[in-house]
Amino acid sequence: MNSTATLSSGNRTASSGDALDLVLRIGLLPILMAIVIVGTSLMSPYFLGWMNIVNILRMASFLAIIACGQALVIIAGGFDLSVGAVVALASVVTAKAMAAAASAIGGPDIVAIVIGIGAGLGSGLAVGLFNGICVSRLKVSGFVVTLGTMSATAGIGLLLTNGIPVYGMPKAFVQAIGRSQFLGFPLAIYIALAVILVMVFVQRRTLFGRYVYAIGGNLDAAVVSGVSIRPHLVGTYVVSGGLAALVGILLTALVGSGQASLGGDAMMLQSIAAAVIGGVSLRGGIGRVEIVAVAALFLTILGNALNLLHIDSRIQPIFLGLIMVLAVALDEFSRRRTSRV
Amino acid sequence: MSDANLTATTRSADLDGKTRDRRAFDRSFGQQWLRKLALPIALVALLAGFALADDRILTSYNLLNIAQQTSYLALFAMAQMVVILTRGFDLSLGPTVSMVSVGAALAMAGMGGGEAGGLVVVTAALAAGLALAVACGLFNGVVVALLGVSPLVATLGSMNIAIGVATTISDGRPVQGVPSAFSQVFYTGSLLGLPIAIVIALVVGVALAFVLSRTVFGRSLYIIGTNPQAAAVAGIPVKRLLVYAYLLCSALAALGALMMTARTGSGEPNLGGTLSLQSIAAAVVGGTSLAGGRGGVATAVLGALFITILSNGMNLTRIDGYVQMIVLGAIVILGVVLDRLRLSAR
Amino acid sequence: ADAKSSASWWPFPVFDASSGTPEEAEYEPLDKAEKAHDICVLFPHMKDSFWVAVAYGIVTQAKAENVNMNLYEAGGYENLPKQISQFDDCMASGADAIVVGAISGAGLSQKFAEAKEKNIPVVGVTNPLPKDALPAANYVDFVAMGGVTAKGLLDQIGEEEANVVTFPGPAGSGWAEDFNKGFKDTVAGHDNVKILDEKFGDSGVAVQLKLIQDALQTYPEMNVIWGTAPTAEAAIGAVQLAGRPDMKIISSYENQAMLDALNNGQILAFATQYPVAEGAMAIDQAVRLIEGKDVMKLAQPKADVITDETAKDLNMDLVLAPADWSPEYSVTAQ
Amino acid sequence: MTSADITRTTTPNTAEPLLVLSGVTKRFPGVLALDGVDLDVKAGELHVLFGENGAGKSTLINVIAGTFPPTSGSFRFGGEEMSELTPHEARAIGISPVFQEFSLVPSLTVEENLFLGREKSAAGVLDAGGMRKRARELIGELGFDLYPKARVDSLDRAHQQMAEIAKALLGNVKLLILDEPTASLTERETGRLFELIAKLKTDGVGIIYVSHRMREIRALADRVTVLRDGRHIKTLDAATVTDGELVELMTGRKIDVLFPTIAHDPGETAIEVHDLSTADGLVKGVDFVARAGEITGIAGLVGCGKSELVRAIYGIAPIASGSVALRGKLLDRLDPRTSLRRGVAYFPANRGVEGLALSRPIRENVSMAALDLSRYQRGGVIRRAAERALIGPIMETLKLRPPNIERAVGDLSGGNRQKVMLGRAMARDLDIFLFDEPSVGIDVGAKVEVYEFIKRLVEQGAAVVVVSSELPEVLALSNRLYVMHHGRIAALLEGAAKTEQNVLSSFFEEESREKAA
Ligand SMILES: Nc1ncnc2c1ncn2[C@@H]1O[C@H](COP(=O)(O)OP(=O)(O)OP(=O)(O)O)[C@@H](O)[C@H]1O
Ligand SMILES: Nc1ncnc2c1ncn2[C@@H]1O[C@H](COP(=O)(O)OP(=O)(O)OP(=O)(O)O)[C@@H](O)[C@H]1O
Ligand SMILES: [Mg+2]
Ligand SMILES: [Mg+2]
Repeated sequence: MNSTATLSSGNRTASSGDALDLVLRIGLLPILMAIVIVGTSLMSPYFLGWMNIVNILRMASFLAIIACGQALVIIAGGFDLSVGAVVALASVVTAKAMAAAASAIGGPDIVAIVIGIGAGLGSGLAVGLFNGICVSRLKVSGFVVTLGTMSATAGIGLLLTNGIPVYGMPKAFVQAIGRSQFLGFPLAIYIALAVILVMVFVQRRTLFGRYVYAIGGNLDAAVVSGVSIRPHLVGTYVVSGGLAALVGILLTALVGSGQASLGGDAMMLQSIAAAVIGGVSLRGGIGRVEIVAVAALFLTILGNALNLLHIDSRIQPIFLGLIMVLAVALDEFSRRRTSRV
Repeated sequence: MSDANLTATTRSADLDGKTRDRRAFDRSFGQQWLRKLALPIALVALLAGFALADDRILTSYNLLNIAQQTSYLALFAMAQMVVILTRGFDLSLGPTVSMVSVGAALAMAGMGGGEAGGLVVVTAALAAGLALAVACGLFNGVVVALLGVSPLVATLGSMNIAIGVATTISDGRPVQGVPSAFSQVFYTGSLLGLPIAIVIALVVGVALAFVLSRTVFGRSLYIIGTNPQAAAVAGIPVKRLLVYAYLLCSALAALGALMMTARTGSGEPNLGGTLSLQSIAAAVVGGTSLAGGRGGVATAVLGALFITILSNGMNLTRIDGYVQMIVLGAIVILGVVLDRLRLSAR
Repeated sequence: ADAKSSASWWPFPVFDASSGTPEEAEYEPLDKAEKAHDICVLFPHMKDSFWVAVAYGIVTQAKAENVNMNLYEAGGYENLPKQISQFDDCMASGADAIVVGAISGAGLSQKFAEAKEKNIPVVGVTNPLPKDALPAANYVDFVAMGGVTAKGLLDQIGEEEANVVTFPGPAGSGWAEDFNKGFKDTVAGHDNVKILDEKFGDSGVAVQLKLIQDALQTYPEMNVIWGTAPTAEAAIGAVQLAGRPDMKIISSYENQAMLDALNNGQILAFATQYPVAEGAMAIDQAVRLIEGKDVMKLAQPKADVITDETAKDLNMDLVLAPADWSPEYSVTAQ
Repeated sequence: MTSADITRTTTPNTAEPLLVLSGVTKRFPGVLALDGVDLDVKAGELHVLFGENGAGKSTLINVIAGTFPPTSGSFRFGGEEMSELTPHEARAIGISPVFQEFSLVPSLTVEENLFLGREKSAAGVLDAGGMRKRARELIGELGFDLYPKARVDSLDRAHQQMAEIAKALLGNVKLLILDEPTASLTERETGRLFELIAKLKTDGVGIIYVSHRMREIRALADRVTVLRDGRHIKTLDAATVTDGELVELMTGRKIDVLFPTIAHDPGETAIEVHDLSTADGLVKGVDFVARAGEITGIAGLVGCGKSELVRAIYGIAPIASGSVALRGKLLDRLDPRTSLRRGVAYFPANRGVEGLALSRPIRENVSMAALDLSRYQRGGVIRRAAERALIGPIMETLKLRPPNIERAVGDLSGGNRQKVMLGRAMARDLDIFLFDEPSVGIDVGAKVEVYEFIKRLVEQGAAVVVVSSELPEVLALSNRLYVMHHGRIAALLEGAAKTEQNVLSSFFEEESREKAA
């Protein structure tokens, strides 16, 4: 065959479709975000204030970190409803372990802090591991498994504390992790950036990332191609649990106490919303974490803007709901127009 | 090979084929029964277990209590099941319940509460509740079917909207003044000795079962859930039916909301709080498949019954609140695992 | 840890509002119940030290009067249907009386009617109820309590300017709206106090934190944060981050964190309604109803504002459970 | 072909054949798919598996490829006993399958799919550059018209098939398994594939080949094994066996002619398409006429838009401009529902995706497109007894096997699934039929039945349009044949002009005309 024939019409549509797709995928959300930003800054002088920007970024960081894990799970064809509960559990476990270590050891704070963080992360990873093992070994749907662990995890968090905030963490923890700043930005933002960068790398450049796409895209194909399914499925849930725990720890440092009321359903639903608005397909196999992070930022800005625009807090959800649907509908609309059936 | 030989092998193969099919059919028939009965058996076992631990479980009063509690959750699980059949789900179900509750109570208060005639009041409540539900269902349906937004985002959106509407129109406070005529119809009344809630749930269940298994609409829902593309090619009006499915879901939720409003005796802006997830859990635990096309009234009702018995039993056997959460989580997982085993042990 | 004796709590000063108009009174419980009644207790949740304090009062008093007690919590204010089911389960389990911290007083009114029909006495505790809904109840008037916090603020600032944003709690809860109303009504006549905005939101620290941070940006002139206990908790960190040590933080109710924060000088004041005493009174009211004894129909604890000055003279035993006490969900009579 | 690493094989010197199966049995719930099958494949040999739909060919292949273990029996490869083989290990030791149902991940690119499960990587990090280079090389060597960075879900079936074949040939191949590889390839790609197969054979690769096309078997096979009902019937030397014998062994009956003689009797114009372009641009300015009482064929290379044309007529593919008239009446809207009401039926090429609801019973799948008729429902309530009474006989005439209409369609073999689709056409009164690849993936016996079905339709006066990539099929069936190229009609061939030669030359004429423009 001659090499000129390889450039058929199909080829061209495929490649230009790819580019257009990319522009649309990355393009639409920022456009909407720009509209919100410009609109709000015209109406509220405080919106673009430095402190407000830092606040937005900090809040968006928390959501983005969780949404990254959630996105990974959804891409592999699953669902993680337990992230909100894991945030709470990690907060409680971190605070308890740290407080216990601090009073038991009494030595330098750093030891207690490391123990606390380790325990918190460990609790998240453990829940993730449990989710992953149930889903992959028992072949039960992720939705149901994590619905179960959500209830159980929340129960454990409350059982540990009876709902009473846990104090007694070293001051250094709160100062260093919750309230310290570098170059004017809080630590959480750097952590989120690091998480996002690592996740982008994992998705694009590692076997794990590739296999996650394959498993979510077509499980049977992955099996017959010799991809080992179980460890990768478990991996997604472990990552999701770990990232949720990380947020739990960061929030604990920020508020200064371990709380079983952190996270919750709202956080879980928001993380899923961020993932889906960020273009992750609930059918699996499709999605990029960097866009998910943008979506997390978008949701945070939206909430902030509504507050700054003095919108009655009872009416705010109405706006939030409408804009959320609008964002995804527009996205869907443009995608449908450009791509053929 | 000679001709005679050939036909002989053919015939024997054919015969063999038939007996093989026959056997396969018998076996799958048996399996179907096993599948259908597994959850009821588990339910009976659960009830028996609790009964051993506490003798108040099996009193007729408590059994009626369980039945009555189940009827509400079953109604919501059925509503949820209708859209789950089409590969969707409705996160706005809970807030819709709140919205309808408040809306209906406001309408009744607007009609002058107890002073107006019973019929007028009930009609007003029904009209207001149904109107709100239709609005919500229409929104969900249109956004999902026509705009192509995933059900999750669509109903997450309408969930927020419904919460906003419910708290705004009620000013965040319970709406009081639900007249007794209304409670009579939707709560305190009874038929043939059965509390009205159970009667309504039974009637709705039977009607819905009929719709799903005997009507073109119901059949189409299953086909859409199994393969939406094939449904479209076969000329099934997929988009329109999806809208109907969401409307039906919201309407059933509204009916449940009215019943709950009668039960609480006031319009509550927080009434539906966690009902969305609970109803999904009930439907799924009962065996409705989130992948679409699989499930029915039985799965929704059994799931609701299961969850109700579990929490009633734990309450009566004095299991602590947080431990209950953990047990419930574990049982949900165990339930699907058992379901899984049942399917794969064939 | 075993509950301490409740002897030091009594007599407890309250308003007796049985007749409609509150009159000064003192509450004195029975020594012992005639027999070991079964009392069923329903809580909206047990997720903060406030409700743990109520539970402490209930458990202590149940032991003191030697009755059986079972406590169920509904898991949060969004779970009214669950509380209703628990109410049904209580009746089904043959309780002699039910004590209920209602998620929504109006929402339980049908249940109250049913219990009345079945001759099961019901006592309301802590959360407000529609007038005359129950044979006995004790709770503060939330509007009044909001007002108390406002008075506390006015006393502290004198003639200073106060620009307030209120964070009353979750919209639709009823109590948040009442708190807010009391606060607003009381400051209404004072020209130096301005209410910039009202921000309703779930009473979790994370949600409140976001609201506060946004408010700090929206209203640079804000110098008073008035809201729920989690609001105040979140505000402490947010204010520190924003570099606003001048901010005055007032909490509309009490919890362990508020006490610590007050001791550390991080907040200006918090209000208390003596939840431990409320729990204890509820059990006593229930026993009296079962035994057909005289009962105070509506006891209203005198809400107080606690500042670092008043904190010293306070019987903390009536405000919070001891730090090492963990909730007991059932008490069995000896 | 230049590269050596497609076939880095060493011909085994052992006396034992490359692959030996003895007594392999596979039982699925309710089905004995394989029943004590013996089979051997030598290095350098092309061994055809031949059998009806559901005979067990794919199951056998799955066992060899390690997808699932056999229920009993043993299996040796390269002189070694294989047990508990995983797909991964199978590939590693040189067993390379091309499955009938594609093993591609739709959301990944061609390139990513080629390497799936065997990525070049170091410490878990992918070597993207290396893989890209290798993918380009391979596709170049194979001569496939395939763009490595295209996402698989943007490809049509034919290109997916190419990607699937390329995937199998990446790496060290000792035994290549091809399950109906040409089912959706056109002549050109098929030709390329055959060249490739010849090359692999000389390199000592053993090949298992499944196909329902006699022509291919004739052209390629060294030996043929006939399976029926999961049992090994006979293994024959391809050089000495005749087509008739093979078919007889396979079906247990004689089949003389594959294509029936159809008496075309063109009547009034049924479909008239004028200057039609679709929204996706795959069809550009097409004029097309189909008449009652005859079969109108549409042929063309992969991706030429022939499927898209009939999809547009039926109302699934949105139209950008142009008009469609049915029986002289211009249509103002096109959608499946109204098409059915007007008597138009469409049979999609991809039955799994667009045709059938697999987990639903056969009965429901057949009546699916006719539920608006009062025969099946009254006031929206389905008349179940009537439905059963109507569908049962339809499926009986179509010789559904097994003949139980309450089973899920997913349990059926390919040919029987196609029968369910055909049954749908009989469930309501229709007179215009659009077939997209009517015989793709079905066995010779079923093919004959499908052709007979089409013949009956035409002779009853219906208008039939057949779109097919299998040239002999459209040539034999159609009365008039349109040839499409790049979305346009390149030629209309009738009567004596309707030859393979003319079809092919019209491609090339069109191609050179396009180049000139
Ligand atoms: N996973 C499975 N579960 C249950 N039955 C199966 C499964 N796979 C195949 N079968 C059944 O096994 C038998 C053999 O199927 P197989 O796919 O091997 O046939 P085939 O010869 O490849 O047919 P075709 O020519 O249609 O591809 C059929 O009756 C089929 O229904
Ligand atoms: N070189 C190519 N690379 C990738 N995709 C191609 C190429 N050429 C064509 N295609 C795809 O082929 C499809 C053409 O659509 P259509 O189904 O109408 O073709 P067709 O003529 O029916 O082909 P087929 O013979 O496969 O049925 C488009 O989806 C297009 O993306
Ligand atoms: Mg096959
Ligand atoms: Mg085609």
